[in-house]
Amino acid sequence: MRPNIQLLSARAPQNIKKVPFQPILPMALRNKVSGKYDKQTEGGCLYEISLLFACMQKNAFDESLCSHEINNLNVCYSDYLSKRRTRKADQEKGIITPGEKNLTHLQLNKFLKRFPNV
Amino acid sequence: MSLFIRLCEKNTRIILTKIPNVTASFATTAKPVDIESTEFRVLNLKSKKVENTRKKTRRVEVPPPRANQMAVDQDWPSVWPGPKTFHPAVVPIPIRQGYSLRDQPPPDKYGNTELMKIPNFLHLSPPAVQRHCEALKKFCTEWPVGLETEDKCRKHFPLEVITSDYCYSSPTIREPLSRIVTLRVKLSSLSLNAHAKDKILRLVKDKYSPETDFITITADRCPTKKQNLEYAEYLLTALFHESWRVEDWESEKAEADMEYYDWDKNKSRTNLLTLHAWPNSPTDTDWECIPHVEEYKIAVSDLFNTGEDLHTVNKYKEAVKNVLNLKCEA
Amino acid sequence: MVFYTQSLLRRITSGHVRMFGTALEAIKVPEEPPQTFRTIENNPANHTIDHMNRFYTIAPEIQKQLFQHGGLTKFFQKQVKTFAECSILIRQPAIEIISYIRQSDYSKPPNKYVLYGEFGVGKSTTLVHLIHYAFATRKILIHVPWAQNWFSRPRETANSIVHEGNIDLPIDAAAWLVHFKNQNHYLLSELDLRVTKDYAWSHRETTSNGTPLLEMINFGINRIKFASEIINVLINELKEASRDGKCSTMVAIDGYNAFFSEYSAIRDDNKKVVPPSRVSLTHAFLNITKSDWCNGIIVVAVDILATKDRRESYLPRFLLNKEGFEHMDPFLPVHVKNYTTDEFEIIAEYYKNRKWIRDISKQGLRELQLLSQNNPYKFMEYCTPL
Amino acid sequence: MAIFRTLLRQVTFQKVLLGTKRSGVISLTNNYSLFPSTFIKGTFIPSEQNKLKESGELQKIAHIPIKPAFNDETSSEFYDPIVRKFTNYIMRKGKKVLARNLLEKTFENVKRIQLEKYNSSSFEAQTEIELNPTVILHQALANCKPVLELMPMRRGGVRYQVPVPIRESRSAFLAARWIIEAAKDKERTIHLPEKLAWELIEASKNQGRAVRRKQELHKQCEANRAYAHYRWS
Repeated sequence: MRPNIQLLSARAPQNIKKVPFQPILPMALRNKVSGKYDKQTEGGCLYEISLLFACMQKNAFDESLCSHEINNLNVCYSDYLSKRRTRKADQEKGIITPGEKNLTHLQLNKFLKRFPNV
Repeated sequence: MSLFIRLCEKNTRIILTKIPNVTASFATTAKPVDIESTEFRVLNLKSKKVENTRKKTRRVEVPPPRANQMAVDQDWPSVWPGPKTFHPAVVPIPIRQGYSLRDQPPPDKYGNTELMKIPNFLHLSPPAVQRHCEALKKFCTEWPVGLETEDKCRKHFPLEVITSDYCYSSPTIREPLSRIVTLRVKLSSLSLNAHAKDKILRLVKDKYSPETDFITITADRCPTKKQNLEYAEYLLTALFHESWRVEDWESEKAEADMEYYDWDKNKSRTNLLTLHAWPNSPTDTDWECIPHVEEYKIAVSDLFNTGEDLHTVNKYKEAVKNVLNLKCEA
Repeated sequence: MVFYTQSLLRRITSGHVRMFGTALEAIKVPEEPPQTFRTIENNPANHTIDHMNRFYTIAPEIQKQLFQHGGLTKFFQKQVKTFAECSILIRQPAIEIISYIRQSDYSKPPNKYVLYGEFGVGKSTTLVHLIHYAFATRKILIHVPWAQNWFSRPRETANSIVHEGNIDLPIDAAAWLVHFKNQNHYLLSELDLRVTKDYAWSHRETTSNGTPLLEMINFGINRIKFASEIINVLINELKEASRDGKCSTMVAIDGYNAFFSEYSAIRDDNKKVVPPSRVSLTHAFLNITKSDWCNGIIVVAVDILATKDRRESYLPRFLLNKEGFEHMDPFLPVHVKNYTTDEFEIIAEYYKNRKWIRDISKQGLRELQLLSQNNPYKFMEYCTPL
Repeated sequence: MAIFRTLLRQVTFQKVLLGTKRSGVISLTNNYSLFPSTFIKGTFIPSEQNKLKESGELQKIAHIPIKPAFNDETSSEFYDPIVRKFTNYIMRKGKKVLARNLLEKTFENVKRIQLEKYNSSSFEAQTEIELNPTVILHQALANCKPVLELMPMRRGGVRYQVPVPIRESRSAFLAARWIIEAAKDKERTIHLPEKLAWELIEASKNQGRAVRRKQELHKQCEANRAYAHYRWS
């Protein structure tokens, strides 16, 4: 027995002509973005940490043999911290570095305000 | 809900009935004033506005301060002959007196009560004083012969009386502080033997100053200067005679009561004698023949009498070295 | 004496070997720079003005014999352990007293020397030097390391049997007897000093005429009840012996002014304070410092810390009080002063040699000198954490 | 006239407000400092001062107000910033004199222990023995410094111990704290300077409880390496 497709699906697709599309909101992007996903873009020192762990395990937790890795991690971390600090300070001031690709929501909003979408 | 509406209706009605009444009363009171003004005397409840006739105070013409016209070489004692309250127009000096506000100088002399409050000595200018002295000169006597210098005065009149007189520009000439009399005399000018000197020092205690050798007696108990002076003189007399008197109990003075260290009466002497006479028992006769004993005696007495410091200790050390016949090599 | 010369010989030879014997040794000892701050003259009997401002070393066995039961200050004892040697700077006051001792007349009563000075200037260390001198010149030592201990920290008190109203300190007295025996047993047995009178301590226990002194001391150590009285007798016997010329005696008491203080922690049966003048040990040691014997030396040190009631001045007459002054008079006050600049440099050099301070610039040393005001104790203290 | 007066009052009020606003900003950036932000931090160490003088930097800052030094900072040769910091870590209830005395006694003990070792060892061994207590403290602190730390983080309702890299200052602080804690864990009859001296010497030789504690922490970090990415997300 061949089943009726229309019966199988819970609801049949509506007829577009019967139900015309009515835009409730204007059909354009907002001039605003939320800051929800900003943090994900941060870079970390995960790679350096994993290198350090590998070295430590190899040398039975003797740090004197892993000084290179430790140094790398420290440099990376301090670099990360200083970068974050400057970025935060810039954000507070609203400075935008020309050619910057990773913009925060505040910076983007500023741009969008100046150059609205519609 | 219905009840509320009804209530509202009721209220509106009341308001409506009230409003015409008010308007009516206004109308009735307004009308008679207009009609009857010509016929009846008006009761003027509201007092009529009196015309502002302010008394014009006549300004007294104040001439410019006299000080401005004063000559530089004028005779000041004739301008200000006697004690008088300060007057800014008379005194040709730019004086300032009083509490100054921030970043401002003290108030100047015009209208300055501070200057008027304090006594002034403007009448005691040097020429005025000189004129006074000149006038008094004819009443003076000759300076006594034999008291030409300060030392001679002090020698013949050792007693010094210090009192204070107070000069006021106020009406009263009484000042309570002027009753105080201070009497000063040098201890050396009193004829005292060793015992009397010791006793008077014990009696006067801190009234004697060893630096200046003065005994100072101050009297301020009596109300007048004369009484105080007599009291101070009495005290000095009593002190003098009391210090000369020898009481019976004074012979019982023990070694511990001594006010200074007497080597001859102390154990240090017997110690030295024992040491010198060793191994025989000491004899008291020929202690003066011990070498360096005098130096030692002075050193020990100094250690007790003038107080102990590095100097006296070293002196004592040298004396002991001489007595024991030791020489320092190091 | 035999023992001493032997030890001295041994020291000299060992030094000799170190100086010239490189061939025998397997490990090559590095050449040390010449130590100008030391003198090889380790016998204080030969010390003169030429040895001043130099360090000399007390041999460990002598140090053990003399100062096992006190005598060295607490801090100095630590230093001795750390530095692995007991070295003392030969200073002016010690040399001065030694010169006096050499020229004094021993047929007369003993000369008395009172060391005085501020806290931490080295009075006790000067006393150590003099004790060593007395030991080297074969004198019987009557040494009290710190008199104040008896009155501030008495270990046990008992009423005196012999003198009514006096207080005995049995354990302290016995401890002192041990100290005395430790210092003098060679000399006592050699000189063969004997008791000259009969003494009855109790019904059964007596010391008869002719018993050796050492035996009496041993008796005192064993029967601590009689220790105080035995000290009294011992001191009288020693005075007698010195007067007869059998021996010569040196008395060295540190913190001597404690005997004339009013303060004490000792209480009698009525819980009342017993001043030091009523303690039997005081009587014994005041007895030995009297001028009624001869052929002896008396060196005492007075210190501010030895009394609790008189601390305004460090000068001897003030500390001794009138009573003490009359007891000691005539005495020679000897001022122990802070370091001179020369002494300070020598000390700094010694500390550098002992590695107590390392790589300090001249300016740093100057800073330490100004900070410590040349005071030996303070300088020692400031150097500790460096 | 009245209007004008009210206007004036408003203006002044606004001015006051502005003032408070500005002062608020200052106090926030200044960290409650007694000195305004225009003050610069000077140096009290002679060698650094000389360096400033030689480089001509001193001329530039000649007219700028300088913050005073702290009362425990000296230009002495014996001054050591790490020792100063360590003293402050020992300090409890603000009793700095006590803390300093404790550390000085510790140094004395360190020196005595090392000197006794020095005197009893042969010449070759002597050169290897460090006698300077300050150097020993530096070494001990360097040996106890951790590289990573575990930080509890909540992800999906579960607390994970996440290994995170730490800053230099935090690492130095942890090292000092561990040494002091190790020294404080002792019998009541033993004094702190004795135990602390022992701990310092041990730590300077890469042994002892503080060093072991650091190693344990590193091992735990390694065990939790799977959560390391939580630090960065």
